Amino acid sequence: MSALLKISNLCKSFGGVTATDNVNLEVEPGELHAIIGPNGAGKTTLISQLSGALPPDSGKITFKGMDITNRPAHARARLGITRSFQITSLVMDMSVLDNVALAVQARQGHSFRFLKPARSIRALRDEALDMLGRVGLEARAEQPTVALSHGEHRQMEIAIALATGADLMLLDEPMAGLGPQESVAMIEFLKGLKGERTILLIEHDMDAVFALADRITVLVYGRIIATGNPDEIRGNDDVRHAYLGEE
Amino acid sequence: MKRLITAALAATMLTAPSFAAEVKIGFVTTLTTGAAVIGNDMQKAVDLAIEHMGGKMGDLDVNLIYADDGFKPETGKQATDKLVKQDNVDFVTGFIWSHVLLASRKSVLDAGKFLISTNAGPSPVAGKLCHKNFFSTSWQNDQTPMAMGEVLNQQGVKSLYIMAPNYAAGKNMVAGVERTFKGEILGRDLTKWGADAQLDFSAELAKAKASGAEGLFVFYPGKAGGAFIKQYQQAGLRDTMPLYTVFTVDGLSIPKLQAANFEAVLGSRTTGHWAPSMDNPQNNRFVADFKAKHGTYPSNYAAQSYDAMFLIKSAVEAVGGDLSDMDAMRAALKAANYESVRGPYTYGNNHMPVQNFYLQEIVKDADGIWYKKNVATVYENHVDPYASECSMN
Amino acid sequence: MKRTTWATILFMLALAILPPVFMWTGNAFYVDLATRLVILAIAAVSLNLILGFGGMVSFGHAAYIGIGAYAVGIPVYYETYGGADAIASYGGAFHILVAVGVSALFALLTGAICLRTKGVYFIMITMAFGQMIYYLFISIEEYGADDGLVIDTRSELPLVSLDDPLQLYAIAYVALVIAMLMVRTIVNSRFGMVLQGARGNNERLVTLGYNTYLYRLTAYVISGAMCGFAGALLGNFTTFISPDMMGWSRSGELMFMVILGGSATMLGPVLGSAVFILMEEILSSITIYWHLPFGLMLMGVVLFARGGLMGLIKGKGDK
Amino acid sequence: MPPAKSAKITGNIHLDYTLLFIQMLNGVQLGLLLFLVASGLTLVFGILDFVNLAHGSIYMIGAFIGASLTFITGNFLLAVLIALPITGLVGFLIERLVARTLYTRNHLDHVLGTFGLILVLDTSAHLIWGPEGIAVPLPAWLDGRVELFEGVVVPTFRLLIIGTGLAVAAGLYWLVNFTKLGMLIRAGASNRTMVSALGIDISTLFALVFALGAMLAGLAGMLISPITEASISMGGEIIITAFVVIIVGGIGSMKGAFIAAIVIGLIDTLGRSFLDDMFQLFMSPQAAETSAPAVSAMLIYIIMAVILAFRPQGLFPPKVR
Repeated sequence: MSALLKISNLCKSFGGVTATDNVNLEVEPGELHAIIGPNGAGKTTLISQLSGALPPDSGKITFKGMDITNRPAHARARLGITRSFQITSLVMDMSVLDNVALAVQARQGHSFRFLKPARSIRALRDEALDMLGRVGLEARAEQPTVALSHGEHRQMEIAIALATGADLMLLDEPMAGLGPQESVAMIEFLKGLKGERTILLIEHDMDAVFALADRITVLVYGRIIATGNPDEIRGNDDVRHAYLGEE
Repeated sequence: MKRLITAALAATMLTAPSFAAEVKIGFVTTLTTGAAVIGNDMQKAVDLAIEHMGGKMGDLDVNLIYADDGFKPETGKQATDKLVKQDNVDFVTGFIWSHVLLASRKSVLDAGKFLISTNAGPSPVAGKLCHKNFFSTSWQNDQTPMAMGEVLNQQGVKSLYIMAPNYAAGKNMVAGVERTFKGEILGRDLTKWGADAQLDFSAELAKAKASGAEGLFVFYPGKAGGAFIKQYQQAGLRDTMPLYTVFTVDGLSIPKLQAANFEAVLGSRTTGHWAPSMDNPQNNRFVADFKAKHGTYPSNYAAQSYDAMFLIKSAVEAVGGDLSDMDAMRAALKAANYESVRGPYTYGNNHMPVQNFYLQEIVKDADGIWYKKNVATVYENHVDPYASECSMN
Repeated sequence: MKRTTWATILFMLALAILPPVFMWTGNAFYVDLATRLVILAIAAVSLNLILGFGGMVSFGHAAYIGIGAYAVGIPVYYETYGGADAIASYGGAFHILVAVGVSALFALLTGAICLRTKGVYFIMITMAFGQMIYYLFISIEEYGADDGLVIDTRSELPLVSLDDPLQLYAIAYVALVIAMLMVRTIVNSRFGMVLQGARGNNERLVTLGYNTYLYRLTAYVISGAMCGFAGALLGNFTTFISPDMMGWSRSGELMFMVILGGSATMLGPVLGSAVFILMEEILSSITIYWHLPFGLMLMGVVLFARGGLMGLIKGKGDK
Repeated sequence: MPPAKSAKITGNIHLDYTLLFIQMLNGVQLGLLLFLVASGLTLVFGILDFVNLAHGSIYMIGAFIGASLTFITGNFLLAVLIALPITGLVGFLIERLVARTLYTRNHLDHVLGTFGLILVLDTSAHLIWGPEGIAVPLPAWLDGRVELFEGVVVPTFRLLIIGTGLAVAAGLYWLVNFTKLGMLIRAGASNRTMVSALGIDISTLFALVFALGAMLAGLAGMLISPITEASISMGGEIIITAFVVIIVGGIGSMKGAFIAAIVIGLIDTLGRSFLDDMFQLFMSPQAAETSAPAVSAMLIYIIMAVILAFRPQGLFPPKVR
């Protein structure tokens, strides 16, 4: 079975600081692949290059067998890559429902449609409500986004990622800033998603990572020092030395 | 909210047309921006004229309404519209700027009122667009620089460098001097004009100097004039390249230049139809009282505005205060039968003055104050070059 | 119904009723005032589409007013004085076609460049393009340069005569209502949702797969074309055009009308133009130093009345 | 009557190197003057993240204060020395009364608020000093000319402007590169947390930066007024060009402002001087003479548009904010 996402020899540096150092990685369809590493390991930089927000210096990114290295962000999204942001990135001055509906609308094709009021289109509305339902936010649908709590914002990010119908979800620390109970709920929710979507997860919460991941990649100073299933990673000396040992 | 706006509208509507025995005159000029210096001088002269008339034209009281054109044609037209439609004036006068006049003339003339320009004289209103109800107390734009071209010929200037702002009147002035000047033109710079007009002329002065021309002709009205004169002095061109100007060194810039002691302006030459030095009873009274009241010599803008009031007075008196008799008033205006500060003149077929133009020099008066003095007559009873394009007789 | 909806209906009704009343009571000047108000309101409504709903702060919008007005002035000039037979015309349909078409084209070309920039850079580059057009017309002597161009004849339209002040007003009023409805339809459509989403968080929308650049450019072109139409009306109203009408401070005034009334609202730009023009008229008739209180009012609105006048009407509890 | 004969320019001016040199000197002088205005603008933007359209009005007020003091003290240089702190105080007051309320707002509010401030300041100047403007006299030793070398004679005062401009540029270079304040500027941040981390009272710092910007603008106004004059419309004449300078240079970058100011000063001056000669190489003299002033008036805007089309953050964008 061929990989859904294939990263070959990817490099990126910022004025002398190497953020991504010759990274090679494959993500199989349906797996939940976690990337861990200490702060400044270049995890978010890597995600940004995958989503198209940052251009790599060299290397190649292949998605569904297509070379997408030079495609703009919006084109990658159309092919089925979506990301959530480490720092909540929502349209704060729109309602919760509108935020999700925009994601549904994006999946349904181009939106150069000027006449029909978007909020009266049932197909959009129902599906957006459905997605909100999956993350338990349907009661908040008509609220302005800015009025929601941080935890709810994280849930919205997931609902939006789901709504895009993307095959590959790049999740950047979905647990960041959540309370213990919210974290447990999020872990359960992500477990439920396994198999349905392919997920590339960046996370600091080790409990979550080891509970969820099919495979784990360890990134230190932009370089991959190990890839394997959770047991392999636990037993890896390099990882313990370079990363886990530090904590 | 709506009530508020209706109330605001009602508040501005208080000026209902009145039917008192008065003559209503709207005066459009520039009262804001830096160009207000011209408008203020006009206003002073008009107020003085009304004072000299004792506030009356014949038996009618004078009701004068000043309106600001903000140095913009569009604003000027709005102000004119308001004078015509809301204030229902009998005469609209004033107008410093050609573009304001051109934009506003239709509003006045279509309403069947008299329009009297006290300064602006663009070629169309003297030619193709001449109108039976339009009169001027100034000149057509081309005439003053044409007189200067003639002066240059008389003085044996063989080559000339020209500088003017890049706008219609600037180009008219350049065309005017080139129409009569017979020597060579070694260079011509049209500089940026408008809201962010160019006022640093170092580059152009360097070019002028490099050209080796025998004379420098410039037209820089308003504050650009003062700026130019100073840089001309600073560049040290006074001895090598004498300066010939029109509407650049005037009654408004001279006091400022004297305060800052820019002596380069002394002895510089210009042309014009009027100077404070002219000796006739009307002018003597005008200049003396103006000086007594405001401390400076009046500018030509003031003189033309002062004349306009007396021109209107002559028409009002000719019809015995019956302002509905347009034909008789028009005939009276055309006769120019009033005491002008420039001395007697007549009106051509296009209702532009047919008048003398003089060579003028900036000199010190008896008290050491700098002013403009006539030194020779360049043209006698000069008819502007566009009169033949006007279809009126 | 919401208070803002009521305010919109009442205000638009007042605009429909008052001018004829002014005319019949012999206050023709106030019909002029209302006409100018309504025409500038169309321009402000068009600016609101990109500034209010799209978050694109265009500081060069007055350029389109100029383009629209010259689109009337130039064909009329050639028809009257001869020359350039291809574009010489008194026909209103032709004028409007040129006004809208050229404005759209100018918006497309400049928008394609401007929208590559963000923030202050966008504000300033839109201004730069406005200034370019300003200087371009200042230097075309054929069309009067900075003296401007007098429009000798108004556009000829079937059934109506623009020479009649009330008919001209009626046309402008109907155009305003249509413009408001158009903007309302656009911002509520799927396109409009993307536009507003990109205003709030562009990166998010891009990640969702939207090429927001294209959406913004489209809105920019629609807005420019609509403003060009307002320019054609203004040319017919003033029967005069000068480059002055497109200087940067005029663009600033348009921006201010939108903010004063309340950006991203239906009535806001109209209300803003109305208050702006009335204040200008009232203050300038009181003192020649009217720019001073006017400037203070401007600052006061920006400093203390966030959300503009519509924010006040909306009140606290009413969304 | 036929229209005026189409005039022919006979004596063609060939490009001579003396003229070119003088024009370049003029261009540098204009550029340095622009830099004085633009540096204050970019300083305020870089540290305070504040767009100040009224910066030109401060330039105007500085010129008027300097001009009035020249007549009171009878000495131009003394007047400048007294006028500078007063202009700084004006800037300080504007910051306290208006600008600080706007810091937390978006750029649109900055633009509109300071647009209103322009009307207030310009009209106040009209009320205080009248519409006519003030011509500023120079002491005799500054009013003369200097022969730099054979055939190159330039007004002394213009050399003074160049000297002052370079000195201020050097001072700002030191400020930006060797002081704590400069560190903030180079960090390119309106990053309040960082400022407070350095243990500086932000509120005072911001007011001082604003006052410094005002003084720089005021200095430029005082230096130009003996050449042109102090007038109520001078602010509007320079502000847009100053904005073009900082946009082209990269907002917040002092180096960018300096380079862009000199480049724009040179292009503007050389464009005015030589564009029509250049155009004559490929069009008729008449066409060249009409199109050259138009193009040179549009030139800086064209340059700005081209630069932003390729570098949307200007030539020297400060670090990512």
